[in-house]
Amino acid sequence: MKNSPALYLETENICPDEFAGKTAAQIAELHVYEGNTKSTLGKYFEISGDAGATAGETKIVVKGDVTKVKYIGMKMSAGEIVIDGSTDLYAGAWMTGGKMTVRGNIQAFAATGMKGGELIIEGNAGNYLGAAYRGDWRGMSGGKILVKGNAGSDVGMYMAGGEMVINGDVDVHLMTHAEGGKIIVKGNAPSKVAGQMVEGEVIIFGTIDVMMPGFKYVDDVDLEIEGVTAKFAHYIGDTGERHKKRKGQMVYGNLYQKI
Amino acid sequence: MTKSVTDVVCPFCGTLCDDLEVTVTDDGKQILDVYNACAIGAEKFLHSQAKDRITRPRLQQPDGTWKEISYDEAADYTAKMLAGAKKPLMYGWSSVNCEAQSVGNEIAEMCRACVDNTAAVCHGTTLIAVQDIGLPTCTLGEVKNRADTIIFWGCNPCHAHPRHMSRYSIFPRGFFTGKGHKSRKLVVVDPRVTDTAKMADIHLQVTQGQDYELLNAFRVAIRGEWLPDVVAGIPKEKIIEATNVMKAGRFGIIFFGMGVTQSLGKNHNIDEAIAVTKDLNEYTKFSIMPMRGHYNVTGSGEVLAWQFGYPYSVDLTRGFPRYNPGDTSSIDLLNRGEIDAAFVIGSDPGAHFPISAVKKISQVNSVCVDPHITPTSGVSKLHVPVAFNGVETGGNAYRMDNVPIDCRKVVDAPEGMLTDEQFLVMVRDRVKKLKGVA
Amino acid sequence: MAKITLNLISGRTISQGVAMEGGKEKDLYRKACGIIEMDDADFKKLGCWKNTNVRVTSPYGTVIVKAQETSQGPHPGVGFIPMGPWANLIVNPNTYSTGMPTFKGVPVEVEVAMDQPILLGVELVQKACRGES
Amino acid sequence: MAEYIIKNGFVFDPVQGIKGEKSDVAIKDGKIVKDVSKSAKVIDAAGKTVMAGAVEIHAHIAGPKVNLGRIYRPEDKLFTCTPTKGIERTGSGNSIPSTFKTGYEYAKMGYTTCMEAAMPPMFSRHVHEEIRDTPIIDEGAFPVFGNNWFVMEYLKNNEVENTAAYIAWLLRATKGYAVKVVNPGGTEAWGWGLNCLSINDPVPYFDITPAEIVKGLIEANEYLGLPHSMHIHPNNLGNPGCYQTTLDTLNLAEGYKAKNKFGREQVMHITHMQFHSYGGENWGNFESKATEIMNYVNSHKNLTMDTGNVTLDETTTMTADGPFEHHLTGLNHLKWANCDVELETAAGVVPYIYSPDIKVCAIQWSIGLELALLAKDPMRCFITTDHPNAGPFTRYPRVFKWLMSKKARDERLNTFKNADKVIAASTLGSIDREITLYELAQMTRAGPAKSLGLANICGGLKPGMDADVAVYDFNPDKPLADPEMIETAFSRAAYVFKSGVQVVTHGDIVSIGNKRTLWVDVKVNDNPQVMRDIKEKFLKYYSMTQANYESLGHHFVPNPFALEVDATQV
Repeated sequence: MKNSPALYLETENICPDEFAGKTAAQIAELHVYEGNTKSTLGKYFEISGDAGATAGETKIVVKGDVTKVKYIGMKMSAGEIVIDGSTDLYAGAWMTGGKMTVRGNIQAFAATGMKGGELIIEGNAGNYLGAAYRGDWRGMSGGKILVKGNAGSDVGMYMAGGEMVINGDVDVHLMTHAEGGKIIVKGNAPSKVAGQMVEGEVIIFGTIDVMMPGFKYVDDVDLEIEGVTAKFAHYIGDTGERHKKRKGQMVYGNLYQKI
Repeated sequence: MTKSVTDVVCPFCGTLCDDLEVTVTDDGKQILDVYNACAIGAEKFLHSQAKDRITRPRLQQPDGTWKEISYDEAADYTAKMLAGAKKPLMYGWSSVNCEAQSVGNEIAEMCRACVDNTAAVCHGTTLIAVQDIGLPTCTLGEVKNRADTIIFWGCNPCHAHPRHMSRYSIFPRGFFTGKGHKSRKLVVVDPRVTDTAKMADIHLQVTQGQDYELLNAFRVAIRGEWLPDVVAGIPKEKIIEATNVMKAGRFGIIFFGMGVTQSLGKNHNIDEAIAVTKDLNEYTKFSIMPMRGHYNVTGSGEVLAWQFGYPYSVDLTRGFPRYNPGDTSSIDLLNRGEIDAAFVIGSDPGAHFPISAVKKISQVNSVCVDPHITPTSGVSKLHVPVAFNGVETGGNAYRMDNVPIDCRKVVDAPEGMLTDEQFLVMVRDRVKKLKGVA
Repeated sequence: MAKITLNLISGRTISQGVAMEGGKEKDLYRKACGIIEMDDADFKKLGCWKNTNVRVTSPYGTVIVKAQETSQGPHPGVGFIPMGPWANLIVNPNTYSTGMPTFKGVPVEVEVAMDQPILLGVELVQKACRGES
Repeated sequence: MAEYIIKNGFVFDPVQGIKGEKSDVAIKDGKIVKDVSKSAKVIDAAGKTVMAGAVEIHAHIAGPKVNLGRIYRPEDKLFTCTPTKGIERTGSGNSIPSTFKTGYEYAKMGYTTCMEAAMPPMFSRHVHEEIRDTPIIDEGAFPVFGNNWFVMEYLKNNEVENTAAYIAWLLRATKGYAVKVVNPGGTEAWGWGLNCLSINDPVPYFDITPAEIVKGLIEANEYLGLPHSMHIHPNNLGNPGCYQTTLDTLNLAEGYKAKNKFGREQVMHITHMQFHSYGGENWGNFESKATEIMNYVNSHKNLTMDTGNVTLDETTTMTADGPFEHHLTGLNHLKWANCDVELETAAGVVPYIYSPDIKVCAIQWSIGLELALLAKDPMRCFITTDHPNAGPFTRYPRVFKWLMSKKARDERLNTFKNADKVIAASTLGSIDREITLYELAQMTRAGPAKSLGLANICGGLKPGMDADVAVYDFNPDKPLADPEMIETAFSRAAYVFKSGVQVVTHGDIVSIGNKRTLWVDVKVNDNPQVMRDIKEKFLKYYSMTQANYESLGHHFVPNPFALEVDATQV
């Protein structure tokens, strides 16, 4: 990044699928938007090196201050992106494959509707990480997300598949409306955990200030989570929500809290 | 001699009472009295007559004083500001008729602006919830004619919608509710003992910020599953009692307000309340309705939706509509520093936004279109006073239950004053020239 | 000087509605909205009489309003400021990416500030925007 | 106004019996004329197909439930909105397009007249605001009567004349076009969470049956002599075995004859028949009863119908059949919206995905096509998707392809996930018929226009009729190399004229034309009793005043076109 925008920049074109098969000069011509004003990547970024023939063979390293840049890696299907710092909204949103690493923090709506691939955030993640887009009942359905710091609210809303690990704390509304998938939180979750969950698995190592009344304690179980074996209190829920039956058995969401 | 205007529609709140009677001098210039209105509605009509009213656009000078300018100059200023901005915000629209909203949307599309209405700080989270799980609702006449179980959750109609209870929800005798008040059970959920709560058969004084938990407990109780002894400060027994009342009725409805839309949980509170309503339809008939605030915030959502597809927080900067509250919503746009111009009409963010957002408005070029002097006009570069909608001009509006009612003009605006629509048309025609649109 | 901690709620009142329509630059609007409603018990804790000017401070700002006994209580530990500029100087602007600030449920500290003036609605906001409060 | 002559096209016009002969169509002052002056602008239609503008008889394109669908489905628009382009406003929405996109898309396919199929009377101002904002196409809207308290109270006592007087009042108050009936009685029952699944289930409290409501409304409709017939969505929609209820409903028209001055011959129009042609007792043995249904329709001249073809898309269902939508959300667990309207009706909305991998959806697809292909009289069977219920109207060209090419539909039929089960559940696979261009013109132009009582105005190319003309890049003389050519050609017309104004050129909007709102203005003798009843209901039961209910100012209907009916002499 050489010139930072006065407002914010929308750069869905910073994506292996868009770079693939292009030279640095061609990449510099790809469009970006600052508000309603169209311009080119080249105006804001200095671009060096050529892309691979395909997205899979393309690795993008984003340097400089991109804290006011949205949509990096949106819809990426293959290849790799490394952001050498922090970035703004929609990082890796709707990604279906490939790998994206963010050395700093990301803001809200990262990995919205993620179908596949891998997203690693070394700092903190914002709200609605791996959640569904507004109105959609099809949230994150595949792929892996690792957050080394904390994550915000509404993480994994409408999650249907895939896996998330958050080393720090999360804010309210974890895995709301989930119909599948798995989230591991090494830190604490304040409240409103797994509300309206139909199916899925959430594992909390830390504290939960207020447990949802729809979660019922079943028993204590020993689990091995990422190499750590420990005793967990096992809850099922949301008992207020509808649930499928399999082989005559009601299928609930499962919540495990380390004792 | 005086003449009386009947079937007048009150342009204050979403209850949109349409049975007002206003007597005016027969030159049609002076309002003498207002009948059937609540205290707020009456004041709305009578204040329009205030002698100290501003009647011409004013440009704020560097020293904070105001310089009167013509509507033409004001339209030039506004058009230049909107056409020149990279990401202008056009906010408000909730005390404006649908015809003016439509012109505003056209300007926004040409200028590639962000358009948002007061749902942003009122029932925006309701709309998010509706988008997540739907909304079983009805018109207010259904409540009047059928409802025997009324729940007010986080709303206080005694204060915010004063005639709601007498016209629709508690007192009226409807087709199947001939005994009026006696034929209805009232449940109120509120952390305060509000004047509405004082009338309730059952008042649940919920711990503030735990509505989501309590609503979840309602669903658990309806399904007869295990419950903790106390949820959100309410003993299990009271929760079960309340849900039994709700199941027992033949037609119930939940009215909810900003107590749930603005508290922790936000859209999820509504989401869960709608889920409760949906669940109850397995046992009886149940509906749910947001208590919309501004008289035509609902209309703004309707017009935006049929023209652009989204009910609020619409971002047109890329030439087509995009929507995602948290990104395209006014408070976030302002707090994140995403916009470079602000056009405010038919609402007062200066008074009703958190101060951090108001500061951002004061730091960019800004135009405020409002008949009143307000905190917003006070921090705007240009203040354009206009005729009062629903008093000095008519136009369509949508009630809280989405029923459209065409407002009536009662008196003339002061000599030479324009309506919102007239001013917006002047701005639109100038923007067309600036943008070279045929 | 005594300080108490309350959970702040803002919301509509009928006098707020009437005063708003009457003009936000007027004294009536200040009388309607430049107030905090508290329980009698909390007055005792604070050790002051009703209708005393107090400073209300949250993590997001501070404002002077008149402390009044609540008409819609009891709600121990809860303070109520009618929606308007005074409340909005101290509410939580965090939207949790929903677009909606957290107008309700803000932890605040209340302390007596007898000698401090309560500003009119419009000037309050103007001053705040100029960074004078 | 400009003159045009569309030269050397292959013209298909059932009104004049023209079956693809090469001829010219002349336009002057908004009308089709015999000939025009030398100065007329020449449109070269050589090698192209020329038809009248198409007529949509049943779609949900304007009003409260349509907009509720828009409001609560942001995901229906994600990544597919179109930017402002020339005179085209920005467009949004797949299954529920914005008003602008609705007008443009219909026009680009050569549609020039469309009917909004269900207007809640209390919301007529909303419906008309959306119609006003829908460019190009002429539109009318059908107010719903089948669960209306006035209607039920009058018909309980066989007061047909009072019912007629009330209909006349409501059509004027709402600027409505026809008498629409949705799940008669069932939607009122839904006010208590109940339903009427057969034509003989009594309506709670009102002590009347769906059968009595239907017969009474047919009689009132013919008493007035309205342009369109009673237009019905029968009870028990969408359930296995519902075809029996449908046959019972059709049977109610037995013996009635059309009385009107508009050339309409039917007394009942049954809409989206696909949803009403199901056999079986459950979703497991769900099967088509299209043959039984069409045998009845083919042998009864006083009926018309439309198909409601499933297009196999993700869409949004919406209907005044409130209890059905509640039933549907229980099946697919997707978000449920509902709105009950005092004294009048209700509406429900639920998203739905017609997946080719789901047996039932594939059978529904088969049934829709089967109905059209079994129709003996294309002037009485019209193609719709009940937009957006069975699929978006933008898929019409694909439906045409399936109907016009056995190859195309067999390809689809044989590649379903459960192909053999699907094939076994209907007769579609054994049908060789391919709809001809002439039959297409009957099913999408002349037929619906006649059924709506617009036979002298649109749907044909006879001199004197409105100059609504569509020209398609489709050469009927050339052998059809690939069925896709049908879908491509009918998706984007080469030229479209609406009332003599050229609105589309090579698939682009070039003018927003002179859009009109069609409504029916009925004169009846004074009826003080009905006026008293109306006054009383507003004083006691409505939540708005009669004066505000009746006010529908010019700003709602800026360009009205009223069909006058005089019922004072009957």
